[in-house]
Amino acid sequence: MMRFRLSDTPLDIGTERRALDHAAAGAYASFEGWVRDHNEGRAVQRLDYQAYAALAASEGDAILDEAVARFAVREARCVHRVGSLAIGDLAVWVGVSADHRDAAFSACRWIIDEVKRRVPIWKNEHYLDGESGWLHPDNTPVDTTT
Amino acid sequence: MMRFRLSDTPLDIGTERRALDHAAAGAYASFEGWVRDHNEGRAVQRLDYQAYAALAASEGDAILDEAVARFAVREARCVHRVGSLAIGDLAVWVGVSADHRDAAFSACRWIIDEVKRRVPIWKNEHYLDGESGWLHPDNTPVDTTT
Amino acid sequence: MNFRLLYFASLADRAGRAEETRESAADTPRALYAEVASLHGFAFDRERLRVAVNGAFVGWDHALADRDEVVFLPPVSGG
Amino acid sequence: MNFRLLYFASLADRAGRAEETRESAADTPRALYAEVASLHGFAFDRERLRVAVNGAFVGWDHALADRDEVVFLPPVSGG
Repeated sequence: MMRFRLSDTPLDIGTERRALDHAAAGAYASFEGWVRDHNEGRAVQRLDYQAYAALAASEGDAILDEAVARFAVREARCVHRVGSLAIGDLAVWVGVSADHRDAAFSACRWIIDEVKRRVPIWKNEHYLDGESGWLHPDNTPVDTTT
Repeated sequence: MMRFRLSDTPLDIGTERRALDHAAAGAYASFEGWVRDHNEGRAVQRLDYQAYAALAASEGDAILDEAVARFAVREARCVHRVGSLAIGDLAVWVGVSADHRDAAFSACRWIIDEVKRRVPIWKNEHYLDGESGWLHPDNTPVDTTT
Repeated sequence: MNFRLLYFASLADRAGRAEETRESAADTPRALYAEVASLHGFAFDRERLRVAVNGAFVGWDHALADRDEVVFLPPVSGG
Repeated sequence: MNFRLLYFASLADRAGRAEETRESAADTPRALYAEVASLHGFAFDRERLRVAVNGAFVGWDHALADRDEVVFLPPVSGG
């Protein structure tokens, strides 16, 4: 089962979340990452996500499978956009269903943290002043010239 | 601004969440409570929520306002169903937008915990065996005969 | 004084009604609860309940006024 | 041996290309990175990168084989 996928078109969460339905699930926690208009004090105009697609898919799937094994959840899914995104666009969605809310929240938080830490996806921010740059995991700029 | 409301009709989250849109928000966390088919080992068929509506609205609003003051969030909303619900129905929704995910997750979790603890809403579970009963906050049955 | 009482959840079941109007000499929710608990056979200790007057939470020694709406709230179970 | 290398993000910018094919005597990712870092002027210390061969993460002393696809991965920033 593929619990993680990349998408080069806008995410349709209504469809994604149906995979989480379960009569025994009393709790659903979700996280969405939206494109912000600012980062580290600079005005952001848009951004591009680039992925090493084959490895992103397998690493993302490994994270979701690990989450289902580690936490008392019924199902978990994640979709990450690639390509060019505008302010307010949905960049990543994580959804988790569980019998109880503790597990739903914990697994959801763990998944987004691991996705940001491990999945080979890179964010290139384009600033209002015309500059652009690849970012580090902590959203500070990569400086490859030093 | 009314950030909390009761609804006696099915919740339409697509509409609710538009109130959370903000160009500076990079994170959205949500929680949904769904009607489970079991509780404390008993098969549940459906349930009713009853509310002291006037106080539920003001207490719910106080919780949401408190969340917006306590956490670095852009907006927060909550809707709770009243009336008769079937298995899988959406009973409560909490949505929070924030610049960063830490605040979004923390506020969302705090809101649902406070709503369950403070808002005058009561759950009456109807079991497959034909019995029914009002529940305590920890989902154990109220026994008023002892 | 004349009070309007609302009952919810298990208290409504036990009282057999969702509301009632009562003449009472009780001047605090504490005294009024003792009266209706005895009348309807409510089993909850007062410590497990909260009380609201005219739509706002109050303490058990709040001074009641004529025509107040008084609600004894069982432990909640929303969410 | 003949390797196919893919470059992403800042490494692609610096190399001026998204992929290349190289003849090399390097028998580990460690040796191959030293070679291409010098060639393209990559500024990342190797410790800050991860390496994947044929679509799976491997260690820096993994034994390379002819026609392997080798990718040096800068710190990721998805989410």
